[in-house]
Amino acid sequence: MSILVDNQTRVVVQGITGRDGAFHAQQMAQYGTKVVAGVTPGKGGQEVAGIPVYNTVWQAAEEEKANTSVLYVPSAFASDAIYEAVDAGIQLVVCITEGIPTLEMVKVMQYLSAGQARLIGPNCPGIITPGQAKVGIMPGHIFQPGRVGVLSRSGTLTYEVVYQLTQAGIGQSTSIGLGGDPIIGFRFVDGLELFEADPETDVVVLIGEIGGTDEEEAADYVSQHVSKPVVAFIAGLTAPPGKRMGHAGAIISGGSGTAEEKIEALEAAGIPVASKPADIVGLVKKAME
Amino acid sequence: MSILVDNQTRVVVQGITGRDGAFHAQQMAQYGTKVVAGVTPGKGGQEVAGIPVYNTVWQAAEEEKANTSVLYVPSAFASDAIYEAVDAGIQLVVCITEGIPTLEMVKVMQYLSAGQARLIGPNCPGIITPGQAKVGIMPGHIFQPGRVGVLSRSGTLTYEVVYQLTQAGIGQSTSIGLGGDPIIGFRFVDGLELFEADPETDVVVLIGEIGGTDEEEAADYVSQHVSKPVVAFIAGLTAPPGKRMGHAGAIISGGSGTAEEKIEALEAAGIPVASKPADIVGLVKKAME
Amino acid sequence: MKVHEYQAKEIFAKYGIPVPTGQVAQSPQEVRQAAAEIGCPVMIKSQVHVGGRGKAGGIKMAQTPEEAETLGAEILGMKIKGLEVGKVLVTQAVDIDSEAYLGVIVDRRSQKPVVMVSAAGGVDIEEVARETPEKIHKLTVDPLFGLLPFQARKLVFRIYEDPKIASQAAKILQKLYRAFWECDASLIEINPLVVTSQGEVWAVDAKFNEDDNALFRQSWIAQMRDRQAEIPEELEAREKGLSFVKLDGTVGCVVNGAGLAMGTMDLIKHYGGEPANFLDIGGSSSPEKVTAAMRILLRDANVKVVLFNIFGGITRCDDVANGLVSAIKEVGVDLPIVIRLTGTNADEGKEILRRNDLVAVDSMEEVVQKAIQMVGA
Amino acid sequence: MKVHEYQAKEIFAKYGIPVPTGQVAQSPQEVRQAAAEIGCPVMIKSQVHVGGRGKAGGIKMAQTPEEAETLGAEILGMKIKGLEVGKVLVTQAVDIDSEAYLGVIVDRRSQKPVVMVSAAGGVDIEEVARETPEKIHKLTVDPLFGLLPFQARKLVFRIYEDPKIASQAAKILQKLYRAFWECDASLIEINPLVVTSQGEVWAVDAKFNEDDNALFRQSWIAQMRDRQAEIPEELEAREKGLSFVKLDGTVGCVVNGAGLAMGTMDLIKHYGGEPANFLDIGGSSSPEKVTAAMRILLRDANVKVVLFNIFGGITRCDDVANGLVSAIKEVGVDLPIVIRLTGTNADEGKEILRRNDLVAVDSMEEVVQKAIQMVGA
Repeated sequence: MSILVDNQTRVVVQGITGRDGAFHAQQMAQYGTKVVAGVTPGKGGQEVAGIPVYNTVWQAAEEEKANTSVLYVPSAFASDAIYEAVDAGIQLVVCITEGIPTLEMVKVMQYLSAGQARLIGPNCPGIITPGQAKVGIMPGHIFQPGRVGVLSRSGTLTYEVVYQLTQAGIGQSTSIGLGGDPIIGFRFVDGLELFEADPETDVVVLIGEIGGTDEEEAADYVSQHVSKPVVAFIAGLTAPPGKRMGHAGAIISGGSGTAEEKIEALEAAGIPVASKPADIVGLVKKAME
Repeated sequence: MSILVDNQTRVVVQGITGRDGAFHAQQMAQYGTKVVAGVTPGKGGQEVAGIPVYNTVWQAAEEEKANTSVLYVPSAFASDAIYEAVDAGIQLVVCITEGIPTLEMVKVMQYLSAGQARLIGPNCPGIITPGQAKVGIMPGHIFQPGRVGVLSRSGTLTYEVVYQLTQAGIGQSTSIGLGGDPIIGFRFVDGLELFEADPETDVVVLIGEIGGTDEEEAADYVSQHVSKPVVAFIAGLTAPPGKRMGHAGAIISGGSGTAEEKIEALEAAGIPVASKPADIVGLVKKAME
Repeated sequence: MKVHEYQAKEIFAKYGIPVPTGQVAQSPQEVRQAAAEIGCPVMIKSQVHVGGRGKAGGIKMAQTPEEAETLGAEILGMKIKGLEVGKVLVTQAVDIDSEAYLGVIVDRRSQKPVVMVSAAGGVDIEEVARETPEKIHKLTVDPLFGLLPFQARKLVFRIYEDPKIASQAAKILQKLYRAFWECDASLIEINPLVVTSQGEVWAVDAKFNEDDNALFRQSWIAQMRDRQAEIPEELEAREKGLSFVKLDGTVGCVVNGAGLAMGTMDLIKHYGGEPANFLDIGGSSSPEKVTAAMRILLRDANVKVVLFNIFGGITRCDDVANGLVSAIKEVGVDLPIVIRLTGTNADEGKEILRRNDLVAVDSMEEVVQKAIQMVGA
Repeated sequence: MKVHEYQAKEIFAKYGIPVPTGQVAQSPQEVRQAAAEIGCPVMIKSQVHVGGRGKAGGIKMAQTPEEAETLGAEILGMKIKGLEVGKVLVTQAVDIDSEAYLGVIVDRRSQKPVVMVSAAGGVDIEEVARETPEKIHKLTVDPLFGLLPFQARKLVFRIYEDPKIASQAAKILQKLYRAFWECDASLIEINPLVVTSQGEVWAVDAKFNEDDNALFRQSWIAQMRDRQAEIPEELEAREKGLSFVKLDGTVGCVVNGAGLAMGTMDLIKHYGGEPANFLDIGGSSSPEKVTAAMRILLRDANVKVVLFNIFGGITRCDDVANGLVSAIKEVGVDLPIVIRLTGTNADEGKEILRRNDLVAVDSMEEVVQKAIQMVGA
């Protein structure tokens, strides 16, 4: 089964006529994802690499039965694109766009809280169910079908970990990049809930980093609700407080959000934490025994 | 039982230190209503006619177990007073204040939709359960305990009708003035639902007027959900379109909201409509047979 | 509160909605000068608070400044539905490729703003709504989020195919909604929204009604009130804190409470009479209000009898009676007066009236029948 | 983005939050003149983007313009936590009866704004939060309604008893929230909010951090950026589209991706080394970015080795290798360079490097260990 996306997922690409949108639409389609439509307001009727373009998501959902959307829309227009997708009945919205103002996302989360749709991101690499569907910008070839679920707040660090897993012959059920912003839709706890219920996932890998309290919430959640083994890695032990490490989410502020706190919380919940990325493979193997 | 207010109702008067607030707090207390507290920010610690004044509704609810509030607050501050009451856990908010901007009320209704609290008004005379509690500004002496529920969009016209009922020896279970604004909290359908379920109400009198579609909705609701007899009167047969009759709610606009339409809808739902106020007594008597 | 088209266009311009260049003129000379400055052809549009100005001859096109002056002289001073034209708007005439309608109101049923667009612009939208409602596309707005850009696009794509025009129209619709919300409008309309043959989109007419309850926080709009453009009696009534609407009958009514006032009018009609007005003096017993009410009523030559219908509630009837007596004395009424007085302290009130040779009856039915007898006599 | 206290006070003033009169000065003479104009006593406050200015001697009170000049000369040019003081704010000294704290941030857990007030003002609020959290009163705000007046009152009544002071503070708190929301702040604080012995309420200090992602729609705040007040390397990095944070170690790192960059730093530490920096060049293979990154790194005399950790994803490794080669040639590096290159087209990339006498390894572990060996050597 995997979670959230599979070979039945019908993807609409919002912002398909832009440079990134067009490129990744093709990449996704090449991976085997069912990319059924694109949307760019005012460009309805065109085609991008054989994919029909509509003016509104509503039309894409009507005409092509799209149920998942992925956004490559400039940040100033991204929140509107999310609203539009949700309003059109899209069940899963994957927002690749980075640079959306935090308070704009605060409003978006209020909008989402009234309905059933899920948002992954923003500022994230997307979601992939290896061998079935890739909705995002990850390099598909490093993934391999299997039974390890991956949830990560970091992009390239995920690739690093996944690459090592794949090289060790350990495939992934679904891998989700949660995104690097302070306000994100889909969080560790959401992923843990779904992986726990997914019969095709045996182990979950959490890749966390400094900033926020998502890892602590995940630790809590695991001790109460998760029976499957979970292993983790946290980046940023050497990060100094008050300095943003790349994206707005990764910052130790007010003395909280440190890697130490997170590692402590995870270990207290019985989750083994790798002291370096290369050790994750070993922990996963151990968990699978 | 009656509906919404009775001799157990504990009333907090918001704006109690104002002229109207102080006067009506005393009038309500004299009628026998349990007026347990008043609120005026910054005047906490004072007393008005023996009623303790607090800075916040929260304190009044904590200290005096107030569960119902009535507002005599200037229109510019009324919406905030409603929010405060709801936030403090008040179950029934009666807003006497007139002159609240319509779009302010549009926001208030969104706020209320998230919770359980009810709002009567704004721009209304309030609610009375004769012999038990008066929460508002109606002249208490014209009412008499009994088994007729009254719902009205008009103030003095209600008094007219109730006075005639009382003179004819027909008492009232509860009488509610819904208010004259385009956007009001408690509407005919809400009252009909409660009266239908109230074992102490036998007949319901609806007093409607031009403007809006509340009477049509009430007619619909009665034909589907109400088993008790309902009688009605609609004011404004002679009102010309496009002219506001006193308050902002009473206006025929865009060719709809006419008295004729409303009478037609009510009669189609089997509700007898009095052709003049004096005939209501007869219709009620007939319904009680 | 209604504002003139030229004022509505000022509001539009503030929100970035494109409107044709225009100037207000109050004399034919000013019309000529405005036409010359703007450049002909121009439209000369009467500024009065009623619909149907075009049909009534209140909107004309001029090809030259001279023609503008002539037409200006015709329009200024003409009466449209009883209102004299004191101002005209002289405005750039735009060539019209298509006309649409955009509007926002609050829907009382859903208690939310509703945005409406229609390709059937330039005509009476209420007629469209009655006869071909499917031509009006509506969208209920979540007031906490406002009209979102995608919603505006979705609506305008239903009336425009050209993406460039749709994009302009969507932006205008969002601005229109923002103006509606931020200015506390009760109604805002562009009819027609014109697409020119050059593919530009203009708000050629503008309608804006303000929520009276919000004037306290929209003082800049309150200042737009044109007292000369109102019906004098209604203006006076409003300024005295009364609610007054003039009608065509013979029975003048003074009532406390809007519902009771409507009920009184209806009852007059029910018994074969015709009310001369709606008048709500509110809950107050102030002699000043009663005096003002009577002065306004008596100015209407049709009025043959004055009917008071007072239900004393919190206000005591003896107070009201005192107010009545001093008002009647001060105004000096020649017409017959009939009075109904009931409620708190009614007996004391009646006694006061009796001492002043005024008789009050108990019931509404009685006072109305009495008034109609007098009109008939 | 951080703005100076004086700029934050400009924002406050725009929102009607009372701040003491003040002037910015960049020379002792200007300090003297400002002190004379404002009227002594005055405070002279260094304008640098770090906390703890007071403890570092960056805030002084002057009783006369002459003293102000002397103190100004001391403060201007001093270094606080590595940042040179280029500007001071000369401001009216207010007499202090009590000091409180007001602040707004976004809470990442609830994903909503949180308003905080505390009677323990004038001290480091993070310390208060750690040691006596019960002294901080918090309220989560529904962002669709904003901070409602009653909520502001409820909060300030917890720190002030006097209704007049509470009323002023409640209004200030609402304005602070509005400024936070409308300006896209990531943090806004008044610390201390001072009540004077005359019962007036003033924002004596002001802190405002802007959400970098919102600068595109807050251009007036973007213009407040003081390039001279930033750490030069970090400024240069930002302007080249790089994310750079200077640290104290010897291993310079160039990595694509923030998480991988942190992971690299951690691994250096894990194997006993010390990273010299955090540096994320993003997903791009542009030689310009790599060149800029290397120039910044090499300016740090502590750096003994340069480590590249590149995971090719959508970006192809051969593109990255070409970028690396031309950057290294252009900058002309004397230090040893170690490279890790993995992912899409890694073999082609390695071949390009090899032709330019550069060797790339496969794993992150390997490259880090290699770098540390070199530092040790």
